[in-house]
Amino acid sequence: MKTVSVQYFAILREQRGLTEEKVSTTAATLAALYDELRARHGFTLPGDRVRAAVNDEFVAATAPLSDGVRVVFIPPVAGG
Amino acid sequence: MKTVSVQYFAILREQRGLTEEKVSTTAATLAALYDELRARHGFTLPGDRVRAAVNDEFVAATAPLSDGVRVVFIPPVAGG
Amino acid sequence: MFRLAAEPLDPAALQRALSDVRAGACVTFEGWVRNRNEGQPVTALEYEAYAPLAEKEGARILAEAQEKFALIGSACVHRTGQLGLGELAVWVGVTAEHRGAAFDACRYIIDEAKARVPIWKKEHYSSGATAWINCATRGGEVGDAAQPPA
Amino acid sequence: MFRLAAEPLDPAALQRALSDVRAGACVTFEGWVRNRNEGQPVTALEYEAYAPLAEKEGARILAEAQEKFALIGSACVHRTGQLGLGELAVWVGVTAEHRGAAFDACRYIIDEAKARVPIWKKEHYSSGATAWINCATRGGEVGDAAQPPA
Repeated sequence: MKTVSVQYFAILREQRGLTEEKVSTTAATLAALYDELRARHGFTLPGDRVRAAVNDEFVAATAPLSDGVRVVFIPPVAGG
Repeated sequence: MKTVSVQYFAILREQRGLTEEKVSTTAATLAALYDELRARHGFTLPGDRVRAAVNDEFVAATAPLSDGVRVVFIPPVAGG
Repeated sequence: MFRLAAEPLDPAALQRALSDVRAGACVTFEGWVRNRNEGQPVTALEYEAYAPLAEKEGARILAEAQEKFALIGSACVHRTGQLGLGELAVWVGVTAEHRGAAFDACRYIIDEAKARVPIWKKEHYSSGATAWINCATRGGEVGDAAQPPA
Repeated sequence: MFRLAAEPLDPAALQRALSDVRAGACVTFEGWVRNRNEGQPVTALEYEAYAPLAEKEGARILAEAQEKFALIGSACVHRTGQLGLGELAVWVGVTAEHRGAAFDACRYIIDEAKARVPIWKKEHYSSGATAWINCATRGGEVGDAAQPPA
């Protein structure tokens, strides 16, 4: 079991109803963690439309999930 | 014999030493008038690098020259 | 220089900061809040940013532009928070000796920023509805991913 | 709106005049007096215009841009007279719903203006020499037509 911190922005923040939480998980990858959270909280965005960041750097969704990291799932961006 | 007014700008103004003059000429076209003035005043620009305007509109250098018009010969432009 | 700003931008000051007697061309892009998007009357916008990564990614885009084009200077500032109609949402400015590089780099920076920097836009419509742009998951909905950006 | 100006330009005011809540993008081009041209140290410039035809031709270029691109507004102002280093020589601003049209139109306007509007530039060099740009008739001379514009 790993414990990670997850930060939420934009549509994910609204759908989760908070900006940050600690999550205990057995997910092996970032993609698996997103799928777990999506099932639990009803996120509308499918995993293939969300990018992932660990400790403020982009990482592949297939990257292994390490204990203690800070994770952000990034909905499709829309600056400008 | 026609009488036209000729206005000079930029390098032609400097080489002629004035901004406007009345010219009496038998030149049939604008190009012929430029060649005549170039020979008289030593303009360095050859005729094929100069455009012509009559009464504040561009015209072809091969256009016939009419009596009483106001002519401008336009050196290569360099705005911006 | 890439940064996020919670307060209204001052484009004249941003451009002055790029002054350089070696520069012959300065191209700027401003993104303004439009009153319509895909036919929907828009009344206001909000931008939310994942600040640490947005700043890193924005700085990387400017560094790429400096590498790809013959630039002298470049800057990009993006608003966060609530914006009204006509307000300035993003400012990009570049300077170069010649205009070709300046146009190409300015366009590169705004295109890449829109595609890569983690900033999100929520539109408020006169109907009272809101939508996170590009985040719809069913067709035909307000905020559908098909809508063209500014 | 195309015009010639004998006095320093106020780009902030020019851009404000283009404000429009339908516009999502504003692209501006500024041409600045550089301190070098083709390796020659430049100390000052002067621009001379054939005003009646410059204004007509400038207005035609803006009308063409409005026709070719999905623009909302456009303006171009060109200085005449003596300018010092770093001074603003020409300002182009366009607004559009979307940025692609704004970039393309801004570039079109400055490219066409430089090629077609009867305005001439005389450069003053630190050597004391001067040259009418693009008007040299022998190679290798200061002001040779081969020099690239900003």
